[in-house]
Amino acid sequence: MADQKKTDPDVKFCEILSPSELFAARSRSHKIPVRGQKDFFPSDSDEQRQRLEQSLNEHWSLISEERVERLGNLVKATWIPSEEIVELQSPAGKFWQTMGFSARGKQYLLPEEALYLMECGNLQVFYKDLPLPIQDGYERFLTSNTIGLQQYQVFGHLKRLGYVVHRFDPSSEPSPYSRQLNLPQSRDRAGRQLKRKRSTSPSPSSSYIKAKESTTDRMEEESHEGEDRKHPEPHLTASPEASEVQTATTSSADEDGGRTWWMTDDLGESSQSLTSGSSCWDFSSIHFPDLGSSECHSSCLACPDPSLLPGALGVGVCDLAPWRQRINLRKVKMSPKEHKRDEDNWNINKDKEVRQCRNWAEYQQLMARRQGRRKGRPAHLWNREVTPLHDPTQPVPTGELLDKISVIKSSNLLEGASRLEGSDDWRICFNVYQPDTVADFKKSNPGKPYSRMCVCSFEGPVPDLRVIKLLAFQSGDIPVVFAVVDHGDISFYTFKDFQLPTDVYP
Amino acid sequence: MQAEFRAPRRRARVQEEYEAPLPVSRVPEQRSHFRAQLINQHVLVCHPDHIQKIHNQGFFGKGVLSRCRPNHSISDQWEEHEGLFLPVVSQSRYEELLRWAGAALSAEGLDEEAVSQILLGLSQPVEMEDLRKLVAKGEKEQKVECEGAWPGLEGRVCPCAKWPGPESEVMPEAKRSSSLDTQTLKPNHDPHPSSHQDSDSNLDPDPVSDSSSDSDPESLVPGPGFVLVSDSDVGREVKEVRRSPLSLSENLQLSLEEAFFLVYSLGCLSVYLKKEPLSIIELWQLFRSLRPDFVSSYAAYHHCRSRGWVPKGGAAAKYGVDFMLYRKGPPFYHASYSVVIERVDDAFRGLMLRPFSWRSLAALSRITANVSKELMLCYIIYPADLSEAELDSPECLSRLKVQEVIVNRWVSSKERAEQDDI
Amino acid sequence: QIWTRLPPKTKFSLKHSSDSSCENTRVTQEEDWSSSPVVGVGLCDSAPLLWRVQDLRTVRSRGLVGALLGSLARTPRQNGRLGRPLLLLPEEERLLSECHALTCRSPGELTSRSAGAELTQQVEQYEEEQQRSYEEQSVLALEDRKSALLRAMTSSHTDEALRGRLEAFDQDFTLPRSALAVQLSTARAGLTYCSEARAFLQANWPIRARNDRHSDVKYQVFRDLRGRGFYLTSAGKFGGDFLVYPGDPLRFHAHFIAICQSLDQPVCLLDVLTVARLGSNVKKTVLLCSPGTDGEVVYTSLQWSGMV
Amino acid sequence: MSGDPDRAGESGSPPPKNCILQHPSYQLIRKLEVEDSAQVHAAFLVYMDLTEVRRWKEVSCVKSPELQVVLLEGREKEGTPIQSVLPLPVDRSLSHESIRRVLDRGFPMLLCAVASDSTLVYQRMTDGLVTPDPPVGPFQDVGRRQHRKRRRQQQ
Repeated sequence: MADQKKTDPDVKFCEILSPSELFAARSRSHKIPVRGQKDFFPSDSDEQRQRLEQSLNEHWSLISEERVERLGNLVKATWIPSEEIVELQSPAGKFWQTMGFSARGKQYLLPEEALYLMECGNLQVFYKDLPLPIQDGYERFLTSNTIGLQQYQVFGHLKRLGYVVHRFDPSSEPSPYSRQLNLPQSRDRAGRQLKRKRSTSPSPSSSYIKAKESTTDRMEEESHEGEDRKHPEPHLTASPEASEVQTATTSSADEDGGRTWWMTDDLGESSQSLTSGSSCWDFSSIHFPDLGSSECHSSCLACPDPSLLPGALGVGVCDLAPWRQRINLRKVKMSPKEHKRDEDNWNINKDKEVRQCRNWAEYQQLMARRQGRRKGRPAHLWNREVTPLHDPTQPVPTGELLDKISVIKSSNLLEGASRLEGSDDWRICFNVYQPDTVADFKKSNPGKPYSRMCVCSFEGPVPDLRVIKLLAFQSGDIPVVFAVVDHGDISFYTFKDFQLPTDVYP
Repeated sequence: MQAEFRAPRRRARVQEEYEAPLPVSRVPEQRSHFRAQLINQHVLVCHPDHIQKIHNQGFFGKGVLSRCRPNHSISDQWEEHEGLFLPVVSQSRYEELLRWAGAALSAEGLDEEAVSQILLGLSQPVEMEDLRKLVAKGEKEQKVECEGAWPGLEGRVCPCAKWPGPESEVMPEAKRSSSLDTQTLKPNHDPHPSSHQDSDSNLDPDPVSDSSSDSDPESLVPGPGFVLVSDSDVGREVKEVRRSPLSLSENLQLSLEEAFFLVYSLGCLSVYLKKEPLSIIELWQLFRSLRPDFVSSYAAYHHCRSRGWVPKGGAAAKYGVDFMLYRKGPPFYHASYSVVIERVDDAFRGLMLRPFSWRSLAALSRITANVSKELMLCYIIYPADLSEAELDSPECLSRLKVQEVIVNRWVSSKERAEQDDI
Repeated sequence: QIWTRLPPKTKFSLKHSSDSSCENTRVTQEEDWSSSPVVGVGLCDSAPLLWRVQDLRTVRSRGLVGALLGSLARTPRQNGRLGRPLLLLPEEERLLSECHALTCRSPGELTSRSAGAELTQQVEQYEEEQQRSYEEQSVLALEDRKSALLRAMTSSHTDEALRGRLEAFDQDFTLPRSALAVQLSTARAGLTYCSEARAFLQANWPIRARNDRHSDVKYQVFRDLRGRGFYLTSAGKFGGDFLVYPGDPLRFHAHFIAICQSLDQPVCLLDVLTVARLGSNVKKTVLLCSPGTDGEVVYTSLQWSGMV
Repeated sequence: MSGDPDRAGESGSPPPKNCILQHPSYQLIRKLEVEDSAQVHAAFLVYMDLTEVRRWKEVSCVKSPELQVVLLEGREKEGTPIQSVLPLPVDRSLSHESIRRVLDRGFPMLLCAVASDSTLVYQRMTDGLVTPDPPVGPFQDVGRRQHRKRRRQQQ
C-alpha cells in the first residue's frame, strides 16, 4: 500500500486518510442531510442546476466518507478461510448477545455476521496480520459455500432494522411430526449429530456445525402465542368442514412415509367394496325400517335380511326400548323466524303420497312420476345424463343449497406436502426474530422465530404451489417470507394458507 | 401458516334493498326459470324480467350498455315538459334513431315505401293530450309495449324507449313525491342507478376522475316511448314530443362461468343456441371449446359461489386479475379479494395459465394493496388420473380440489416511509 | 446532455430515426468514453460491484445510476440511505464493457501480493504507519486539549495558572492507545488503470452468459434510452424493467415505467392492464419498448384512459 | 315482482327475439367478415358503448387486414380528431407489433379490453414518449406551467 504510494503516485488510487484527517473525523457529524423536494421537469434554469450540484455534492460526501473508529471500540478478529469463519481476538462487544458462537473455548462469528459488524464499524478483521477492507470482506466472505450476495443483502437489510437474524438449520428444527405431537425436543446429542450430517442446506463448514453444537442446545418453546384474530362478522362462519378436513389430513400427512401408503391403500379398498356392494342391492326388497312411527309401538326391530350382511355375521333382533330412552325427545325450541323457515321448508314426511310408499323402489317411482308432471323442469336439463346440482322446484334454505352445490373439495397447504421432495433451488435461509425481543434474547434459547426467510432473485421464478407447500411444511406454524432481491431493492412476500369462509345470507 | 381473515368493508352508502342471495325460489309454489341466448360465444339475457331477477338476486351479469345493472336510457338529459318528464334528444340524434329503425325494418323484409311510411308516421309530433291519455291507461299499455322491441310489420309502433322493462313508464310530474304511486308501479326500481357505478370509488383512487358519476342520477330514470326532440338549428330552440323510433333495449351479458353456474348448479337457467336449448353437457363442452381454461376458471368461480361469495369477472379487468370477490354483492360491500386462478397438477406444479414473474406479481400485489384488497391465488388441483373423457363432463368438478393462498407484501419496517425518490 | 432538454412528447419511432441530432449525441457519448478513466469492478458472488469513489463518480457522470448496497459509513443502522459498494445493472455493466471502460479486479491480486517476504514487509509497513499515525494524533490531541483549556479558562484564570496547566499538559499528556482513530477502509487499495491499457483489459473481462433474448432486448432499450439522456434504474417493484428519469434521480421523479419486449412477443392483456393501472396510480407513463428491425427502438406510451 | 313465472318456466316456448342480432350496426360489423367471433362481439359492444353511451360521432367499423380484427374509428366530439379503437377480449394476449399496426393507421389509439361480462377498460396508446402529468402540489407550479406550454407548442 504505502509502498505503492511512493513508487507511482500518479496512477495510485488512494482512499486512505492521513493521521490529521483521521483525527478530524472524530468530531464529524452523524446526521444525514435531508433531501429536498424533487423537480418534475428538467429545465435549464440555473436554479435547478444549482440544486442538482448541491445534491450531488451531498451525495458524494456521504458516499466517500470512510469509517473511522477509536481503536478501543474495535473488536479484533481474524479470518480463517479454510473454515470460512471469523475468530475473535479481543473480547466481544454487545453484539455477542445476538450473534456469534463459541467452540473449543474460542469465540467465532459467521462470515455474514462479521461482514455486517465490519460495515457497522464494530469489528476489524485481519488476514495475514493485515486489516481487511470492506471490499475484501464482500469478496472473500460471500461465496456460494457460505452465503451469497443476495442473501447477505437481505441479512444486512434486516439487521440494520434491528431484527435478530440466524441461519436456518433444518435439522435443528423439530420435525413436523414431533411438532404436532408437541414432543419436547430430544436432547440426545448423538442423534442430533447424525441428523445434521444429513442436512443439505444451508451448508456451513463442518467446523461451524461442531462449534455451534455446544452452544445451541435448546428446548423448543412450547407456549403458543395467543393470536388475536379478528372475529368474523355474525353471518360469516368458517366452514367447520374445512377445519375438519384440515386436521384429518394433516395427521395422515404428517405420519411417517412408511405408514401413509398403508392408510391410503386401505381407504381405497374400503370405498371400492362399498360401491360394488351397493350395486347389487335390490331396492324393492328393502323395506323402510319403522323407527319413529308413533302408531306402531313395536319395541323390536326384526333381524335384517342375511343377504344384506357380510358373510358369517349374525345379527339378531334389536330391542328398541333402551335406545328410545336415550334419545332426546324434548321439543326443539325455535324462534318465530326459524319456525317460519321450517314451514317454508317443504317437509317430505308430510307428503301423503310419500308416506304411502313402502320401499325405495316405490318412492323412486313416485318421484319419477312427479318429475314428469312437474312444471319448470325443462327436459334438456333434467332428462339427460348430467342434471343440475339443485332442483329449483325443491327449494331449500340458502345454507343447505350452498352445501349441496359444494362439490369441489378444499385443500390446505399441508395436504400432501410430506410426500414432496425438497429442492435445492428453494430453501429457507434465515430465522428472523423481532427487534423488540433483542433485550431478552438468548442465543442458547432463541424461542420461536417471528418468521423465516427464503431469499430469491427477482429474475428467478415465482414459487409455485409445490414450493409454497414444501416450505410451509418445513416451517410449521411460522410464516415463510420470500425476500425478493431486485438489485438494490428488496421486497418481502408471504403466501399464506387460506380457506374462504362460507357466507350465508337467508 | 393460516392467513388472517379480514372482515369485508361495508359500503358507506347503500341505496338498495337486498333481495336474495341467489335467483332461486325458496317456496315450492314460486317457480322461476330463466332464459338466455348464446350469441357470438356470449350468453345474453334479453327478457327484462329475467334480467331483473338474475341481476338483483346474486348480481349475475352486466348490462351491455351500463356499468353494472342494466340502466341505460335513451338520453341522459331529462326535462319536465307540460307536466311530464321526458328524455331530451337532439334533432340529429333523433334522425339517427330514425335511420336505425329504418334499417331494422328493411332487414325484416319491408320495402322502401313501407319503411318510409312507417318512419313518417313515427316522426309526427304527438299531442300532449294524447300522451296524457296514454299515461292514464297505465300498466295495461305497458304490457303491450313489453312484447315487441321493434316496430312491427303491421306498422303498429311500439313506443318503447323504455328500460328496464316493466318498471318503465311515463313518470307523472310528481316524480318522486308521489312515492306511493311510483312504488306500486315500480316495485324494484332503483332510485340511484349510479350509486355503485364505480364500485370502488370510495377507496379506490381511480386513476381517472370519476366524471360520469357527477351526472345527476335522477336523470337516469327510465323513460317512456316518447322523447322530447329539441331542434336548436333554427335559431331559437324548438321542442316537440315525438314517439321514440326504436327501443334501445339493453341486454344482460353473463360471463360463461355465471351462465354455467345458473344452469348447472342452480338449475334455473336455460341457454339457447338459435332456437334450441342446450343440455348441461353440451354447454360444458361448448364453453370448454370457447375457452381452453374454462374448467379451471369455472371451478374457481363455482367454489367461491358455493361459499356464498359473489365473484365478478368484469370489475377484475380493471385490476388485471380473473375476478373480484364481494361479500353479499357489489352494492353492499367493497370487494375483498382480487383472485388469480392457477392450475396445478397432482404434484402441485403450475401449468401456467398465466405465467407469473416477480415483476407481474409485484405489480398485482401493489395495485391490490392500493385499493385495500387482498390478492388471492386460487389453485385448482387436478388429480393425476383425471382423463380427458372425464373432463368432458362437469361431474369432473368433484375430482378437483381447490387451494386458496393469500399473497401479502410484508413491510420490514413500519416506520420506514416508502422511499419518495422514485 | 442535450436530450434532457427534449420536449416531452418527442417521437422516436422508426419514421423519425433519421433525426440526426439523436445520432450525433449517441456517437459523441461513446467517443467520450475513451478519454475517461477505466472503472474497476470487483466481482462478489459474480455480481459486479464498484468500490472506489472515483469509479462511482465516473459512472454517474455517464448517467449510470446503479444501486448502492452497503451500510452507510456515517449511520450504518438504517436502510434509507445506503453506501458503497455500488451494484451495476447487467445493462450498465455491458454498456461499460462494450465501451472498453471496465476492468475486473479480483481478490486474486491480494493473494499474490501476500507472499512470503513481501507480506512480512507489508505487515511491518502497516505497523510503522500505525505508529506514525499514533504519534501525529498524539500531537494533534495535545493541541486540541490545550486550545480547549484556553477557551475554558480565559475568563476566570490568570495567565500564570494557565501557563502552568499547559506545561503540565506538555509533560504528562499521553494519548491512550485505545483513543487512536483508525480507518476501516472501504475499498481495497491498488492501482488505477490508464486508458492505454484498455484493449488489454477488455480481453480480461470475464465472459458471461448473456445469450437469452430478453436480456438482449433490455440492453438495446437501455442503451437507446441512455443515449437520449434518460437515467435508468430497475423497476421491478413497479412491474416493469426500468424506471426512466428525465434527469439525475437525485433531483427528479421518474416519468416512465419501461417494459422491454421484442416486437412479436405476445403479452397477456391482463398483464398490460395491471401495469397500466399501476402506472396511473403512481403517475407514470408505461412505455412499451421494442427494438425494431433496423436497430432503432420503437416506443409506445400506454396510459389509463379517462374513459370509465 | 311483475314476472310471469309460468310462461317463463315453460321449456317448450320459443325464446324471445334477440335484439342484438337485429341491431343495424351489428349487421354492419358482421359484413366485415372477421372470423374471430369473440372479437366481433367485443367490437360490437365497444361500438354500442361509443355510440350509445359515450355518444361519439361518425363511428365506423373497419377491418384490419393484417390483424384480422374489427377496428372502430370515430370522433369523441364533433370536430375532434379521429381515433382508432382496438377492441380485444380480455383473455387474449397481444404483441407490441399488433399495437404498432393500429398506430400506423395514423390516428390516436385506444385499446379496449372487453371482459367476459362486457365490462370495458380503455387504454390510451400513443406513439413515442408521452410525459405524464406532473403530480399536483405547490412545488410543481413551475414545471406544470412549462409542461402546458410545451404541450401547446406540439399541437
